[in-house]
Amino acid sequence: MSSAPVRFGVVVFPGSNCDADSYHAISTFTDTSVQYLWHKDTDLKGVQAVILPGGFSYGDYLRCGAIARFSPIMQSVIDFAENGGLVMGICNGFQTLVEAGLLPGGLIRNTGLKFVCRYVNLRVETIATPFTSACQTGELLRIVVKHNEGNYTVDPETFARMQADDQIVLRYVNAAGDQDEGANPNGALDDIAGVCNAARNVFGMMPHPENSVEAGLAGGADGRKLFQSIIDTVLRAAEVTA
Amino acid sequence: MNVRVYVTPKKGILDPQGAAVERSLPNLGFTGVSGVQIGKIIDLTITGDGLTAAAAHEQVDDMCRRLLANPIIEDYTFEISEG
Amino acid sequence: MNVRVYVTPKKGILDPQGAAVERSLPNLGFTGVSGVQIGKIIDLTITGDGLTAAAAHEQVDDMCRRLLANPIIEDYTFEISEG
Amino acid sequence: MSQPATLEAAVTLGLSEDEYAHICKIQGGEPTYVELAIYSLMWSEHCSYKHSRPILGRFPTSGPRILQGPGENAGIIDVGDGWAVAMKVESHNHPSAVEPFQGAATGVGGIVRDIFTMGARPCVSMDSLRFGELSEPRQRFLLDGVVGGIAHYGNCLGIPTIGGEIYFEPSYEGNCLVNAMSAGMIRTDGIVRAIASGVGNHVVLIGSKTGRDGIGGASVLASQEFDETLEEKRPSVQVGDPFTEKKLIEACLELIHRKLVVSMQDLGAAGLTSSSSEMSSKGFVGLDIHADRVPLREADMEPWEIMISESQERMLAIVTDAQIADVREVCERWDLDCTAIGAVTDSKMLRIWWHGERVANIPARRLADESPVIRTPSVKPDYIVDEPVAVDDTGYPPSADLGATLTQLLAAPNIASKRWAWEQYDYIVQANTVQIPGSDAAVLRIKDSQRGIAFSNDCNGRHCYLDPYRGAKAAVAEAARNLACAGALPVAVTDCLNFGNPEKGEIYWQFEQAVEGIAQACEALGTPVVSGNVSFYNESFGQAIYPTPMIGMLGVYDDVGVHIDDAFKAEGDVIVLLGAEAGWMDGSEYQKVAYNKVEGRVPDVDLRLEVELQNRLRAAIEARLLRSAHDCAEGGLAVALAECCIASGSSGGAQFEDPEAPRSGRDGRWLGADVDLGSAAAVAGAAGRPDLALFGEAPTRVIVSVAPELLGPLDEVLGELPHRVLGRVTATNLRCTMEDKELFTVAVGELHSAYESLPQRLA
Ligand SMILES: Nc1ncnc2c1ncn2[C@@H]1O[C@H](COP(=O)(O)OP(=O)(O)O)[C@@H](O)[C@H]1O
Ligand SMILES: [Mg+2]
Repeated sequence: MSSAPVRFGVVVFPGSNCDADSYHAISTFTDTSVQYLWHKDTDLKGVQAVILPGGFSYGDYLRCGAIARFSPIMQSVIDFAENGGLVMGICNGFQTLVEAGLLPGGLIRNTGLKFVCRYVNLRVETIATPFTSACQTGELLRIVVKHNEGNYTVDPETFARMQADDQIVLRYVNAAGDQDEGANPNGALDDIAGVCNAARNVFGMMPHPENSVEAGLAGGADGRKLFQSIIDTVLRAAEVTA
Repeated sequence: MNVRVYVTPKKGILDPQGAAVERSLPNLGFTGVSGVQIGKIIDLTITGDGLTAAAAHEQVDDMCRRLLANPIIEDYTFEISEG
Repeated sequence: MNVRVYVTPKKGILDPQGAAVERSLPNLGFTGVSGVQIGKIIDLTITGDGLTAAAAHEQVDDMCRRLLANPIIEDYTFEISEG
Repeated sequence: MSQPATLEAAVTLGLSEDEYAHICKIQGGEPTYVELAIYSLMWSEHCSYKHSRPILGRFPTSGPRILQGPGENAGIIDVGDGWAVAMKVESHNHPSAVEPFQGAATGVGGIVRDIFTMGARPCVSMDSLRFGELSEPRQRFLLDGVVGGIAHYGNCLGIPTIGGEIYFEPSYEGNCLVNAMSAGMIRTDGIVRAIASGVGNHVVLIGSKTGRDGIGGASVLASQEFDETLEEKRPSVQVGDPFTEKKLIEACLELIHRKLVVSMQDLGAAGLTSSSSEMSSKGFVGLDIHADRVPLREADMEPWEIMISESQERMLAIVTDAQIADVREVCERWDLDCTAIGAVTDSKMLRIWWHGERVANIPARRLADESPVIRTPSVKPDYIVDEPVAVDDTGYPPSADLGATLTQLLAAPNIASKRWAWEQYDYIVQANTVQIPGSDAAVLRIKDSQRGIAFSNDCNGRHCYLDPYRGAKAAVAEAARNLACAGALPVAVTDCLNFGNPEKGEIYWQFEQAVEGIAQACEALGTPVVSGNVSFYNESFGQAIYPTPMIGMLGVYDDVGVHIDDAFKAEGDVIVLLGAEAGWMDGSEYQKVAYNKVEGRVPDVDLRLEVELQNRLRAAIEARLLRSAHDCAEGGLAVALAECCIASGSSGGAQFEDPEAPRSGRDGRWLGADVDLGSAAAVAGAAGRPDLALFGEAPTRVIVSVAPELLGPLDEVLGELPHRVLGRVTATNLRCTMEDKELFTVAVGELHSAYESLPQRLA
């Protein structure tokens, strides 16, 4: 495929610390370009997909993502999302999307009350999203989580609607692919690790696929498929319009 | 004006920290404690030319709704006193 | 009895949370806010056969010192009400 | 400023009568109070190294790779392709004993500033911790707080914490040890040193506001023993703000990389005082500091308080007129305070001003260089013995159930997995982690290069107590061996020397002996000491800790792809023991766990054999002949074998050439082993007891596994090095025999449960 590279933007908030990892992860793909988007700016510089990275924006003070959500760049991200733009929030980025109201629910303190960094098995619950289209339904991805507040919660009515609308994208499961209390690192409702909005163009997940893109490293390469999905989606859309 | 905002976990939302404190109290010899819930206090001062009590109230309420509390998981109340 | 414990940063001890929130407020369009300090609030219920107010007071004070507050960097106060 | 600066005031500040007299001589009369406060901190043990300086001169500190040895904020080592590593370790023992969470957190913050102040981007943190026995609730509280504080600070900064060690001994009960190590990557041509220069240049303070934090904090706390006055020292607790530090890292690295500063120095112990006097002294210039321009958190601070405050997250930069606008722009962009507080002068004096009035005027070099040197006459302590213990059936009745002893050892807090701790640390951020915690060494790749680096942390305090010379030497050897097991070449050392009160002859003797041991081992292994820290007065109520000279070592790879870990990989692989030392009872974990004794004489490392073993081992790994390698440390041969089996199912790490390895993670299938120890005399020495063969400890031993078809080539690489086939990798069970007589068979699942039992002890 010899199309123009897919243009990614990685937002940098003060305290973001996986911004460089996301940037690096995207640059390991051949058909991409990537640039940073500074939180005080409002220009998304024509990117086709926005990543809100992990880390501790504003030190996670007050509530994770609560202050970042008011950054000038976020208003542009909200407009972009409302116009169908692809937005992926990883960990702190997920928390910011939830705070901004772009994704349902909330993320509270892990039940263990400790920061937890460990490998988890994620089951892909739906491939009908721009972020998982390169996966198989039910496929297991082994990716690292690292967070203090990853305990996903949502009220029962919204949860029912999310299920009906196929918005649960990733769940924590055991190595056999089954839901299992021991496999849930943070107490998240129904083992939820990642969700999308009803329009399916905004996606948030607690685990860190950007630390799983190179086979030689401890993180393995299972996260690649999520980035590949975004790339495929943008390229397909470009073909359609072409 | 001095403002004290109380932010508490919403009813029905799990409070892992409160639950953990409740679990650990008996080990320290405290019995008969229940319903532990942990929230936040935010103290601040607001000033403004000719700021009325009503205007201050509205401003703080706005700050709470938009920033200091997350209504999906938290409730808030506040007190304003002249100071 | 219903207990509400207030835990706040000790005077003179750095409160990084409060400082960061205060620093960010103007960017969010909230002006005229100063002296932001963030603390904790802990609600709980204690019961006990023939628990007197004095005994409850002592028990809560002990609880604060040993578990709920970190006396090295935090101050605490509490209120007890019948309920 | 009404305080008098009399001898009495000087003694209250911790100075001696002689020191006060010397100060009066330098100052030409009675000093001002601000001057006295400055001298008292700069001449404290913590800042002046007055008891250790002459002894530390014994260390080898240079070599072809060493770009910066001791004396700067961090040592710097060339690791190839234009890259260098800056590294340093720092103790935060006393603050952590007072407030474990904040004490440990600010310890991490401080050591990280030492790294980026030189222009290096911090890329790894390690932590070496010591507590009293876990059965004490206070010790569990300290452990929980310290680990939580390290996690809080390091995770927020986005620096992976990928290694460390935790030990529990009664000697640390009143005085825990928190040693934080940090390293960063830097281009060899981008090093910045903390030297003030350029008369007329601005002195700029960047970062947090100044409060009364730690007034007399780290430096005073670290220069005195703990006693009843502990309570009174509490108000000086410092609270860390990792968010501000993260912004500081980004802003300072940008300033350095864009060449917008002449030089830079972090504010650590003794705050503005030490940073300004060191910068001026090294640059042969003077500095004028206007204390009234320092942004304050508490309005009513006095100049001497401002000068000695240890508020965290602050940096001092020397900036030219042409640079200052850009410096302000960068700081503004990162929402950081940036204030010009003074200027470089040609006076060679450190002058402090307060609203136009001069309140201190000190010759910078004399302040820095004429600090007193004290050598305590050393005395060999009475408890030291020259002979190993006699392992006879009366003093040491042999264990009846060796399998049960093995699980007991695996569950002992000093041996059990520290997963509970390291899972609280982000060990994967920055996308360079090749080997996560749990194996012998931490391994990172260098981006856009084949190269890699590795780190290890080691010190067995019990061995150092029984023989500080041998113990310290063994710590260096073990750190290097851990790197060699991962396939890395050890190249440099940073050390944290934790000891008791140096005014006591016995402690001074321990210190001298340990330094000698480190020096000899570093010479033999070719690993100069590039940086370090001395922490004295680790005593509580007159009781000193075990001497604990913690060694942090850097290793390098030309090709990080050769890296291996400690996990057995495949059934049928041959298990080989490298080295032939017989196990010792003295100072072993077995001695403590099974007999509740700590006594005897620990073995002396044969450095010639050690170097030989490490070279051959690395050659075998580089030739890709080995599937795993693991050092035999606490718990001896049996525990090392058990760890290789346990890791086979729970490594969670990736092998460099095998993308599927992460999948074999926590729920992976166990591999076992079937090994024969051979004749008792060969492995257990004269005592000939199987328990000593299994659990006795000795240096210079490594267990490797190799595919059967590569055994021949391996033999060739190992050559003359003593080595012996022990058995084979099997499934499910660990079975040990001695000349075919069964000693025990235990399911690996059971070994794993014991090994991962630490959380139960903490509940
Ligand atoms: N405090 C800690 N922080 C991070 N990792 C730790 C800590 N304590 C132990 N570990 C890790 O656990 C593993 C085993 O520790 P230890 O038995 O002390 O290692 P070694 O035998 O190599 O000295 C190592 O990978 C070490 O890095
Ligand atoms: Mg070990």
